[in-house]
Amino acid sequence: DEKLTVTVPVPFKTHKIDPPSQEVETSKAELLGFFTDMYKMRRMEIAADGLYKSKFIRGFCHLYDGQEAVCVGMEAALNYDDAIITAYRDHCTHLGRGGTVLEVMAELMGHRDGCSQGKGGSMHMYNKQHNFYGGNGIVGAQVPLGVGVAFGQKYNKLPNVTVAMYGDGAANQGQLFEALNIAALWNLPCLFTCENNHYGMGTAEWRSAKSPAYYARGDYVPGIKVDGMDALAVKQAFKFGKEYALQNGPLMLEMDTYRYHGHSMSDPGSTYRTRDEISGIRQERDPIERIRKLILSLELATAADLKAIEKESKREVDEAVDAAKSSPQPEEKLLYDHIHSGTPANFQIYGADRQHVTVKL
Amino acid sequence: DEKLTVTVPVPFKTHKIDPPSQEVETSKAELLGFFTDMYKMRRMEIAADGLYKSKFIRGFCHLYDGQEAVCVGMEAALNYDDAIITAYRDHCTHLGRGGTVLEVMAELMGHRDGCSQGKGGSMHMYNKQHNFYGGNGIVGAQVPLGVGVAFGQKYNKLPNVTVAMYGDGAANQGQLFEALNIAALWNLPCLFTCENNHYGMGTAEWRSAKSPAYYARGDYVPGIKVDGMDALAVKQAFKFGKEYALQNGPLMLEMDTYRYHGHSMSDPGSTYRTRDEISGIRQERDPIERIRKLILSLELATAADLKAIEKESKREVDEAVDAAKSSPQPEEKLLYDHIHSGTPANFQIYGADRQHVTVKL
Amino acid sequence: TKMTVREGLNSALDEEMAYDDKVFIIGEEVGEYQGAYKITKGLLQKYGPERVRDTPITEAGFTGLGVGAAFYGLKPIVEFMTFNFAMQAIDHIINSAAKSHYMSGGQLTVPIVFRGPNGAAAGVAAQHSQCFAAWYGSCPGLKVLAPYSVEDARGLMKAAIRDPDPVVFLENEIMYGESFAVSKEVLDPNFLLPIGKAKIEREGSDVTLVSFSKMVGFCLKAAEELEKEGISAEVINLRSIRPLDRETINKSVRKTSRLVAVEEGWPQHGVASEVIASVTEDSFEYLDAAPERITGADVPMPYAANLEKMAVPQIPDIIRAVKRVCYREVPQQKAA
Amino acid sequence: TKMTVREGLNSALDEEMAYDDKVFIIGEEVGEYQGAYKITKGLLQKYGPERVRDTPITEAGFTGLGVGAAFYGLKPIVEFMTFNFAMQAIDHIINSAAKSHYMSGGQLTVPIVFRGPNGAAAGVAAQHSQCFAAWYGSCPGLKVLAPYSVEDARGLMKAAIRDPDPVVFLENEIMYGESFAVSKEVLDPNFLLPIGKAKIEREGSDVTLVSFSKMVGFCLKAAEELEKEGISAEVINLRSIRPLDRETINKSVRKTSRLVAVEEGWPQHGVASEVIASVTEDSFEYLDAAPERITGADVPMPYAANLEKMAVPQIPDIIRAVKRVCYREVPQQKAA
Ligand SMILES: Cc1ncc(C[n+]2csc(CCOP(=O)(O)OP(=O)(O)O)c2C)c(N)n1
Ligand SMILES: Cc1ncc(C[n+]2csc(CCOP(=O)(O)OP(=O)(O)O)c2C)c(N)n1
Ligand SMILES: [Mg+2]
Ligand SMILES: [Mg+2]
Repeated sequence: DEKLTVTVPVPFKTHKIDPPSQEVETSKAELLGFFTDMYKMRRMEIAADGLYKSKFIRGFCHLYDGQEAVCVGMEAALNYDDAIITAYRDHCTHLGRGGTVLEVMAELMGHRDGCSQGKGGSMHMYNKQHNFYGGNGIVGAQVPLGVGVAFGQKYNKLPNVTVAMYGDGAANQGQLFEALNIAALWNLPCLFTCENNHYGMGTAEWRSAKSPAYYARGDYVPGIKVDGMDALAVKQAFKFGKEYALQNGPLMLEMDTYRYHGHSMSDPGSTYRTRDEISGIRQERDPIERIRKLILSLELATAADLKAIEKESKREVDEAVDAAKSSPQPEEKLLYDHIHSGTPANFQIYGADRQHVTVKL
Repeated sequence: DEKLTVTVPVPFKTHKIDPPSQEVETSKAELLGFFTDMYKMRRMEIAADGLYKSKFIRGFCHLYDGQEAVCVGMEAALNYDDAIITAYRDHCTHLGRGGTVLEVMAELMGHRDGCSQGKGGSMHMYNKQHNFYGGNGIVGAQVPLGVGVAFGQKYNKLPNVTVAMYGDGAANQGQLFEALNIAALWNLPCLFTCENNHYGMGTAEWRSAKSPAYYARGDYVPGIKVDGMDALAVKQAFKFGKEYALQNGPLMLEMDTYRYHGHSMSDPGSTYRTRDEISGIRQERDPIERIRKLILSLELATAADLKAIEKESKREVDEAVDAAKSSPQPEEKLLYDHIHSGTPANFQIYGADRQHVTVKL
Repeated sequence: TKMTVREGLNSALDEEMAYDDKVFIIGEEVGEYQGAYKITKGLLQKYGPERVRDTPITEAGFTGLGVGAAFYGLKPIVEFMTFNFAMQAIDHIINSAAKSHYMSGGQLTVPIVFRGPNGAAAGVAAQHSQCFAAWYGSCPGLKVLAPYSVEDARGLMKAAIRDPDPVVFLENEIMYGESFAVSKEVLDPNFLLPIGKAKIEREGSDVTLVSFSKMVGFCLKAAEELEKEGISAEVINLRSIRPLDRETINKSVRKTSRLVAVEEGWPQHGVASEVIASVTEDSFEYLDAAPERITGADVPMPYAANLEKMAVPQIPDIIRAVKRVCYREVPQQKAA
Repeated sequence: TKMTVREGLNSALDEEMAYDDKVFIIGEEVGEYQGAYKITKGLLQKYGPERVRDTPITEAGFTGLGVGAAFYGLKPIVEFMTFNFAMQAIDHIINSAAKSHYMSGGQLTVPIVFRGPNGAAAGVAAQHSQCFAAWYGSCPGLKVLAPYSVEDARGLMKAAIRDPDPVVFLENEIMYGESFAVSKEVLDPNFLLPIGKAKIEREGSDVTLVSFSKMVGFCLKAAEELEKEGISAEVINLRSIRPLDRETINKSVRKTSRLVAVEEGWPQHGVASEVIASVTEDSFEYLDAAPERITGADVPMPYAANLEKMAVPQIPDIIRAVKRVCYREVPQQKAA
């Protein structure tokens, strides 16, 4: 595989630490991989949007399109012994951790082949084997949880880190500051990673944070601000971050990114920001187009090669959607499964009408 | 009354703000007032210690001796339209807000003349009329509450501030950071006041905080570190702080102080710190002795005058203790009072045996 | 005229903000976004940003702030985007709000309303579907209300805001869009309902159905069905979880001799459990059959539509239970 | 031999830390200070600071950390200095710990113990005296235990730590210093009690007393008194609040035909309420008298000693209720 060095254009901004180099090592395979993975993620989210509108998907559904570079860049610097935990905007994180489009799509439809057997839905995807701890619906909660995973890694004396991802809105949550203090006191290998897409639901960052410099919000913990639309910059930051955290404990990483969709499917996403803002970012900073241009300018592949990849991705997503649609609903008995992993003797579970349905395990 | 200017010896340490002047204006009356008030507080806490040991006081009881300068210095810069809220170490705060020794002592004994009619005990003293909002038992909770009081002051367009006091242990609580962010966003006139007595219960500050520089923990909010054993320095900081906060919103004030007693009556207070440390501070930094020396060196009163004040304080405390002892226990009906301030029609309250005691209001 | 519960709540907030300028609203997205569920629609425009304030996503912080402002004498309305998130702030609701009047021997009062959607919505899974009626309803110092209709929404909300004590006001997302016919009386700006008083939504003589919030509608529908089969069900809408109107419940059961309590939340230590216990204690000798309850299944809420439906009471569950207590049908255990 | 509950808990922790090096303890003052109530005494010295860790006073943060470590495969024990403070962290106990196994379709497991003193102590007033048994006991996904004796303390604590699921372990400060005779069996390092199984502490034929934690001792004392008056009371120690051992309770009531449920917490939606509801549902035709409950008074806990005493059940309350259900004495309402 051809090794390459690319200079990322946006300098890293830092707080109490020297920045990583802007010269990023990569390769043809990696760049084509970024393109392929991000394109697939984008297709998947767009498919989810359509399926939601045609009522195959219910409830909350938070799409990741626009933010793909964070996921693929991060994964390029980590392995599956490193851990990731995120909030509810987790479809692509699940893919990044080695999940399949079918697992995501079936979960979104509440079907049996979903990664949580249809019981979790959009917000609750996991891959325990690859150290992906969800998929968490309560804003901020995933951060102390992630610090706990990092505690486990250190307790087991492993050379691994945990990435705890949270939004700009979540960045004000008190439990982040509590967890950060503990992580810093105990030198836990945790990368506090703020995906700053500049809005909570409808609240712009400056309306919810007195100091929206999220990379510096660790105060006594160093931080780096990263162009989160540039997969290579993201990769570089996480590579640097992993090494740092294993030596020194927590580090804050702010990913400057953007979500194209509304917050969730009920939000048109256009009342609190202008259409110009969205289209401007699409045109100038889109993470997929950036990689496409890079590949083409470095002549690592032709436009036609990339079109072929796109076509293949579309096919994969379409097939997964079909498979998800024909995946069955979970059997009724699954309602009563997984309450406990160690079921007490003579355990009984009541249905809505307990005289009618009481399950004895 | 004679006006004086005294230079406080310890410079103010600051974060993102210019320090107040070390030249503090005061007067003979003020200094004698400091001495009198602090001495009375000290006597009261020592009396409480004895009463606890002889079982007149039960449960938790957190004494303030050592920290008196914070209370009197703060009150010298505020008026009763300014508000104060603190944690459970609140006996002297209650005095400072214009309460009586009897109110405190009777409350400690659970008697009818207590400021909460005996229903609150050591941790729950209040003086609503003088804007003292307690006396709060849950570590950290008082800080957002205080920010709410400050919100009220601003909402009502009054030229007043709220002091929200918390310990070094409490300083790591997430809700502080949440409240601070809101206070900063909304420019609320709140003085976040950390009484750093260097220990939580048995945990030294550096074991509970990665960054024990509490005056700087506001990050994007300015802060001042103050010699909290020097009533004049404290007064200066609060005077400055009040003006600042009315213009600009929140400010962090760290009071470097010390508690002589253990955390509460069950803590001997000597397992996690040395007796030398305690006696060293008593000798070199005691807030009462400092004012005594100042008064004597400025010849504002004689040693005998001060002895007379002491004697009078002792008498007052002893009398209050006697009065508190002979104050009756609250009537049984008080068990059922104050559940609501607006009692719903036909409201019933159950006793332990509801068939035996059901109170209809 | 017809009105949705959403409009009922919105108009109640609007009127009370007009009535008393100490009233203000804080919460996530209550202002510029007009409320995640549009309950605060138009209020920012009408009352301005001093009185309708968007907060950061920091429930503990802004709830504490609300309680402190109530200590000071203002009348805050704290919106939780849903009550699930209020768990981050529950210490302030219980320890700071509910207990302060008591602990202070009556010195502090805490006129505050905590409101937002509670319980199951549709397709939002385990972390977003919990019913907190029983938890809050267990705590002395709180008043806990749960409206069913527009009448309730308006009358209880307005009463809650005017009340001098902390009120937990449990709405239901699925009910927001439901329409009800409303009388002129209900639309009156001084229309208040008494806190602690249940409403008999439908009179009947054979069985008493007790429920609150969305389940009242289910009980009414069940009662219609049952009528066709000759069973006359009395339907009680609790309206207030705390104080619980034991008088109305017991009076009805003494008349019908049969009780089915219905709630959407989990069964153990639930509202239905309390209703059954209260009736058994007070009206044991009047009961002709063992009281029953229909509740949420005793599981976290699953996402999948088929499982979700099984996890909450359905009208046939209520009908079946009624028939059992009326000895119309022998209970048959379903295999599962 | 005799042993205190404190020693029972301490030895159980000690043995389980020796047994499984995935077990670690975090909490405020658990290490150098040896525990605010000395339950962790000696453990820091024995197992070192990696496994016995003092935390800052940040319940949400360290509880979340514990749950995350459990996701990862460790077996954390999270001490709350008292369960009152766990309200700051309750979102993690419910939403992160209790629901994750379910939401993940069984992928995540959460082997964690949340422990600390619960309920009323002496003279600590409203914010430090709340009983959380009913709240936690309502949540599927949790196992909730409450020991009474040393046997319970050891057997349940060891079972809790070895359990693969989240366990809420509710101790009682006043019981820490109580001594109990213990058998060799109880002292065995492999002594485990089954989760979900109540214990009949005393057999009887006239009335069933159901309670947990400190109130079991009160019920036993009441039973002794009652015996003198010719009433034979069966005393059930629940041990497990969730799962609730309805089988043992109903079996007993079917024998005695009379029930008094006793708890120290607030009445509404309480454990006693659930016990009464469960028995009424399942054993209605066996009941010879309306079941009763003796509970904490429905008020925040006052500080004053005389009021505090009235706010929690006393032995005469239990005796009086038993006599009523046995028709030995006509209830007389006390004026108040
Ligand atoms: C504690 C809590 N409060 C409120 C919510 C409702 N909510 C879900 S997402 C969200 C906005 C979060 O914004 P941000 O952290 O920036 O993440 P993003 O959605 O932009 O990825 C809110 C308010 C919640 N899930 N949890
Ligand atoms: C949320 C919460 N956790 C734990 C406690 C128990 N506790 C009471 S005081 C205290 C130590 C607080 O130390 P600090 O904030 O430094 O205040 P100080 O006592 O020194 O004035 C602890 C752990 C509590 N009251 N509330
Ligand atoms: Mg965002
Ligand atoms: Mg301290």
